[in-house]
Amino acid sequence: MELLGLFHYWVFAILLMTGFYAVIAKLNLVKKLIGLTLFQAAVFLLYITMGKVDGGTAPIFPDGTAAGIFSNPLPQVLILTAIVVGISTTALGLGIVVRIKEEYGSIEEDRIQETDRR
Amino acid sequence: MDTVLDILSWFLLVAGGCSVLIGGIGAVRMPDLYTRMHAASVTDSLGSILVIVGVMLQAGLSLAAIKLGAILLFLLLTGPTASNALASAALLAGTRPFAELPEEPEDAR
Amino acid sequence: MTVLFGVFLLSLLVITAIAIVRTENLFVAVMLMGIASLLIAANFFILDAADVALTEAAVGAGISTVLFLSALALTSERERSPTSRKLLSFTVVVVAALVVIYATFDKPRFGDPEAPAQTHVAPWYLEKTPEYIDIPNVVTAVLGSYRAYDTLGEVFVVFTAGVGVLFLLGPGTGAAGQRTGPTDPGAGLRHHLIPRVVGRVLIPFILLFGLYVQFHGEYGPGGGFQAGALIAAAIVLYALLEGERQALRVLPERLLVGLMAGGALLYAGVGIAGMALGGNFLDYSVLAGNPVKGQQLGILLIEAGVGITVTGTLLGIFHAFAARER
Amino acid sequence: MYTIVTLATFVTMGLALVRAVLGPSVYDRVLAVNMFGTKTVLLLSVIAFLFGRPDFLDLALAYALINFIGVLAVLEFFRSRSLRRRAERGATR
Repeated sequence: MELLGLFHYWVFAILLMTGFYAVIAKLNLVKKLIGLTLFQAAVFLLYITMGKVDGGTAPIFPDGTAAGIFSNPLPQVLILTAIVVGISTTALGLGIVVRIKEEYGSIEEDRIQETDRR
Repeated sequence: MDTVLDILSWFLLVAGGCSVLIGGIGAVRMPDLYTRMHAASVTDSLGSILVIVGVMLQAGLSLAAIKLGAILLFLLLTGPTASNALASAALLAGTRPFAELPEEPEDAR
Repeated sequence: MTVLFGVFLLSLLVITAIAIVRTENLFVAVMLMGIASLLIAANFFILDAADVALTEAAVGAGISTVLFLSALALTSERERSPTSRKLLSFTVVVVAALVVIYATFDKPRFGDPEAPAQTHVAPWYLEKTPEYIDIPNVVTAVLGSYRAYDTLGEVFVVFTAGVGVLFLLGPGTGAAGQRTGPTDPGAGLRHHLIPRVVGRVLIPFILLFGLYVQFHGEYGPGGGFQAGALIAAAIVLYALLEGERQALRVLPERLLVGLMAGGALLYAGVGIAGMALGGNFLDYSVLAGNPVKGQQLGILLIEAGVGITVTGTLLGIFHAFAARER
Repeated sequence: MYTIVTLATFVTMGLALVRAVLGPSVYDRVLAVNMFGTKTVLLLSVIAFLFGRPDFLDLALAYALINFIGVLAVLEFFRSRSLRRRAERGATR
């Protein structure tokens, strides 16, 4: 049970590195952005995991008073805004990729560099 | 009265769970796209009805029951529509059903 | 039991993530991202973060898939180049993962109420919210009042990202408009009768639900970010069904830019109004005679500002991508 | 009792994921995503009761309403792709 309590953090590590692998090893720019989104999701999960309290419930008072155990609201606030910011910045990244495709005719990193060298 | 409702809702929940599970197995085991779609969508709607009505009986007359009713309504509206849209897209793109008889004329569509 | 549910969902999430990275078909990767988003939302829900789960649902189920698919339509669906420096990257990633996993052994156990994160400011927020702000949803209270500076910053980041996309893909940039094919991809799914009928039934309900989430955010899960994404999703659905041009006729580009800027200005304006009435920037207590009422009014107004900006930005981004396609 | 339904839904989610990863055609994957969405709605509604917070059904309602958009987006993607391909073929001829 003690080790199972760390499972969430291990998944965070694996997810983080899976996303990172896509960013550094894949040459396709859209795939890199997908990797970045996974990376983001891993960080979101880490924050929310840290806010969980045993036996707690969501920090919305059922009867208007603070009686009972509640999970930590602070990481939830940070991640709530981060999700919407994340999709906006991903859209910005996709916009840049679309423009690169129009200018270079490709979204593969190696071909773009080849075009640049010429 | 409460016991009767409880037993009824448990029965519905278990039946719904089985139905959901069967749909999942069907979606993996069936031989081609259309049969898989059939397995998934039929038990999708049946499973949703059973599970959500089962939960509704537990909720009793409350706001939660109304919300569950809305969820069920929208699931029943969108689920079959999505299946229909997907099947027609697949058919137009040229995926032929597995069980099609060989003597059927090519242009029968 | 929560732990076991979490373990199961997270294992599925890891499988999905690995499949996303392995596949070479980008369309498949986007579909699997949809599954990953559902799994993440379910996980957030199990970890007691109802607000966050609702945000992930509103953003991940509709908008994110639509944006990635329009980007794929404009670029390509397949990865053409092979993976580069595979062994080196793999080694780096595995070593880094092992280091992070080694570091987790020093972390407090999952759900530990004595963990440092739980013992400093969080109890204060939970304890004082009924007294200072008197709304049941502490997440909204922290978002709208205690940490309103943060949220203002995030709203301006969303706004800036939207402006950036409009600069990159807006009218008059690059090769847009030169590709005039014989077909009309802007027509949407007009000829698909059944989806169209059902979709048209759904749109008002999504809008209604969006407004409910916006104004019920003080009492249940919800708020401006979620509502903005939901309302944007409803309009995107309209654009998919009736064609993107028809949607632009209903909500013209100018109006969307106005919404983007207007929401952020409303937010900042509430802060300045607080200063004008003798308080600090974004201190709502002075907005009404009773400080608690003032806080509630301030949160209502800034949540509206957030909702307006998010709706405008997401729709502006969607139209910028869709306009490239035709 | 909720636990049984939750477990059945979990297993079905796993099976849908198998279908999504295996494919083989893109339509199979769309089907799997759609199925996954419905299962998530059921899971969230049941878990809301299992945890004793039925006021959180909003989340399941949100998914029930907007899961549809994803499927329509895919449909529109296929449609515009086939139009584009036809136009390209016409141009090269």
